[in-house]
Amino acid sequence: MSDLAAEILIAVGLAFDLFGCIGLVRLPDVYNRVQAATKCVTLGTCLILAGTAVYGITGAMSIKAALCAVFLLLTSPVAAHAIARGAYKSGVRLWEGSVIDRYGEEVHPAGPPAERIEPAAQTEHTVAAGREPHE
Amino acid sequence: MQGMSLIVKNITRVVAGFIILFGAYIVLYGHVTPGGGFAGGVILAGGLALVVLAFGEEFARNVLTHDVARLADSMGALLFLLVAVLGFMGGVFFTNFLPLGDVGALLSAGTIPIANLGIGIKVGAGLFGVFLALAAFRRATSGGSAAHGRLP
Amino acid sequence: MTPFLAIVAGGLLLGAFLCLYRIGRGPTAPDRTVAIDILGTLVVGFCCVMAIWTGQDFYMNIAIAWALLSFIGTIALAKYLEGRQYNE
Amino acid sequence: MKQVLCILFTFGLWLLLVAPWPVNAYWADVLVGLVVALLVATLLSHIYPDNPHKALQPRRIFWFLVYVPYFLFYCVQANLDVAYRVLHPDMPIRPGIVHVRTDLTSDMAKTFLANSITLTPGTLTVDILGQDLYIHWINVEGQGVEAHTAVIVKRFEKILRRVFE
Repeated sequence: MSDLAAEILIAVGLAFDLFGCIGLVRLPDVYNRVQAATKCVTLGTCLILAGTAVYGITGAMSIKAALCAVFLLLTSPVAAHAIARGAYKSGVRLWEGSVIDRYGEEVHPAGPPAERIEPAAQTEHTVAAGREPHE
Repeated sequence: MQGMSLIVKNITRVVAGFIILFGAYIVLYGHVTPGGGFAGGVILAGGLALVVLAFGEEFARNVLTHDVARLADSMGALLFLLVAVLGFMGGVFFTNFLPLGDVGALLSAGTIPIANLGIGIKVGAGLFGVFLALAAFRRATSGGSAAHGRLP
Repeated sequence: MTPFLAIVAGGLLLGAFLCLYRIGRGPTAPDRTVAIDILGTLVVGFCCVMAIWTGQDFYMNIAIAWALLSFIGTIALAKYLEGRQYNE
Repeated sequence: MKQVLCILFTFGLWLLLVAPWPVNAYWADVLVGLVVALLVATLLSHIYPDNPHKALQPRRIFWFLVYVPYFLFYCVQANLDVAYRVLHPDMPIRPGIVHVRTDLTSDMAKTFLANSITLTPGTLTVDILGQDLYIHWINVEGQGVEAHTAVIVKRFEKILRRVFE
């Protein structure tokens, strides 16, 4: 009985993981990819951990799985926020189909502080040049 | 080194204790579970590096400076050597001189936990020192105000 | 329970290959950072599969350690993106 | 007072890590745990949260337990939403960054509000400056700060204020 519940939880979690990874490949720009991937993969992995906890309900496995799930729920949105903020500050533009950009209008009216890098035109050379400290 | 945004700082407040505690757990239970001194030391250094990344200079200046990292590094090495030399008193380098205890308990396996502790302290302090040194080195090469290669 | 776990492991492997496609394709540094973060989270799921498969609970230690180090690495990369250097 | 509570919380985490207790927890595990908790809490004493005693008040614990299923409901809804948008062949997205305001004042409440926003349908916190949050929204609806605030922030604010302030 508990095996069946664990299998159902793990199967649903796997499905959400795969949706997140498909979103990571299909969506058009960094911010949309962060959204899809973070939401889906966080909940999917937490469901897999919950399935593990249900499966090993008697041992130390379930306690550690619960600790890991809490840790993922706490830190994964923080990582997404940090990446999105870093991407905006390093000059990645929004997708052309975006309808509004209040952050750019109100916080960075003169554009991001770093040099603007066109996503399509970026090559290995510009990546290497971007690492130099800008004065 | 400035800190990151409010969200990262606050979650670091909640999580940093758990990370360092988990590193200590891996070090101290290295003889019972997988892991050991090196892996636990890496986690310890990672936790300290996370705190410095999130809070910036205010933590590195107040609590953990280069000197503290250097001291802990030497202390770990000395602890490890002490275990080895005390075994040498019994005849052979690294001979066990403590009772073996029950299999699976924390107080077992003779001198292995103490050697693990030494390795953990050494690796953690060493890697954290490398992190601080790299940060200071970038400051020195990028022509910042503190160009003497050390964190203030 | 082995065939089910094999299917789950295969699905996670497929997701990991999609992440690797995004890491290789780019086109910007933040894209690669996101993909690395997601890859770390998928490995946590894989550790769960191994724990159930073998019945050993120490795999959960590895899962927690992997989640910790993945988070620290992502924060470091994000800070690098934000300031382009660690000590701004 | 704060120190003692921090040490106790860290020690509780240690007890969770060395589980299962009746089988392999001897006095040595507990003693080593106390020493490690003391060391960690001393090392990170000015990093730990400022008001740990708030976590022990029954009122806050009750509202937190109310908050968890409420949040999980929106989290699952968010995932179904993302799955729909990703699997739809036309990808019906209308992204943009909007500006919302919050009334919460304590830092921890704002942090958890931002995390909840990140895990709920179609929204991602890009930056937080004082009372202003900048949200990347995958499907922008409505116009103006007030309308956006009513959709994104209001559904969590009421409970989070009771938990954290």
